[in-house]
Amino acid sequence: MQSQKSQLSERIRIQVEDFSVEEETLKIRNSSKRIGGIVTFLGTARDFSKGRDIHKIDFEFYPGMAEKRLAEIREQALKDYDIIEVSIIHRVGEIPIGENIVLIVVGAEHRKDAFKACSWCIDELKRITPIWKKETTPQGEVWVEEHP
Amino acid sequence: MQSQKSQLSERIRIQVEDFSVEEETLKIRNSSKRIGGIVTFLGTARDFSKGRDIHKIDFEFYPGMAEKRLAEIREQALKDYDIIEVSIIHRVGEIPIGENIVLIVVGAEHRKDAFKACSWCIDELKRITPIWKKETTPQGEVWVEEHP
Amino acid sequence: MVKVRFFAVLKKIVGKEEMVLNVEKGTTLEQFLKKLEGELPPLKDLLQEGKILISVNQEVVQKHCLIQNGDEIAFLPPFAGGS
Amino acid sequence: MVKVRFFAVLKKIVGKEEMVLNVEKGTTLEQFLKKLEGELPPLKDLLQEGKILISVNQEVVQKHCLIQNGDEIAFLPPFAGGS
Repeated sequence: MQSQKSQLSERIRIQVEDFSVEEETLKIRNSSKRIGGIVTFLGTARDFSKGRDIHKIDFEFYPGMAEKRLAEIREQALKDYDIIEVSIIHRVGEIPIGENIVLIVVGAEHRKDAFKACSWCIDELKRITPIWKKETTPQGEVWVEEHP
Repeated sequence: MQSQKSQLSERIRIQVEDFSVEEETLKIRNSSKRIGGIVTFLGTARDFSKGRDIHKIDFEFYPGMAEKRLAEIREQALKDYDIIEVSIIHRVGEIPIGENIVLIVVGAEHRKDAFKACSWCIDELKRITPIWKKETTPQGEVWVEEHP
Repeated sequence: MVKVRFFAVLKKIVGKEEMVLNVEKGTTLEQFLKKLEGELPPLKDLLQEGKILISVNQEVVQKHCLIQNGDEIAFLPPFAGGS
Repeated sequence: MVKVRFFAVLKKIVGKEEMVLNVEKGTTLEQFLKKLEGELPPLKDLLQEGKILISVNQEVVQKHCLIQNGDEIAFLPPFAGGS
């Protein structure tokens, strides 16, 4: 039970610091020799959104609930798709333009399900995870409402 | 022209040595500040295929033609999908079980097209690129014919 | 006593991040919201817009649910994680 | 003179990787293949199976194409890159 829990906190993380795409990808790759295809989604901080220049992005989250939702997304993906492992990492706090925001890594025997599951996970993350984004533009601060 | 050519040889590579997922992802991320989503496909050497244990994998390719095909795939993807940059790297020679084989990185403003383009690129790579795979199993060597 | 939390733009609109309130036994979420709207007028319009989700103990719930001592009630504006 | 190349499983079946052959002006790929099948009997069955692609100067071509001096003709078994 202890090891299941620590494995989960390895696979599901909300953190201020940046993550290494390499490290996270290899963790999934090395989790099973059956893995033949890994699909990842990396979301990054753009400098431009809906016609506004963006100077700074800040993410706020609901501690506890956000991690719970990510864990539910991971479990549902493992159930619904023919995949072997999933990890989801989201950064919070201030994120400079150009830097990493979110990483989803899906490992599967075959690629089709890895693509489908990864795409589903990021859609679902946006839909149900209590994380909020504030963009600072020359006009001031805006809490973003729509999902791009 | 020179710089276009050297940029292309950066984005399209067939090589014996391993690649860094981190480095290749960041190259695409840093190629444009408009990039908000990066989808990657990493193909790795499984130890098991169609009921056979695999001890070793070797890739052979048609030098010149293979690179040309990968460059065509990249150009077509840039034309057909709303994406910003693509890179395709394939290893050849002997690849130990568990190691990286192929990496496709697609950067886009929005994720939907990045997913579609990345999935299309790997399908197309398998379909038209003159690369061959030899699996060494306890029963001997097999040149693989079917696409998994 | 229940704890009420506001996130993101709601902190700014409501002017606070948290508050602690008494609830009587048998109070539904709907009744609780009515009472809260009295104390925080800006909340009323927001809730009528229908964009705000309400969670009790980190689960999104329906308005006929009962509120209990020790519950944590949170007001969640539209999510925008992931990019 | 044209250069002929065999890849992957074909190297093993045909027993060689490359050969250099003379072609007369006006020879089509089809005529060239007939001649080559005479010299390399295992090739005949393989080509009839229809799984082998043939490229001339690294482009896959139709059988009525003319072969010219200096061309590189390659026999390509089914591809298996990408995983």
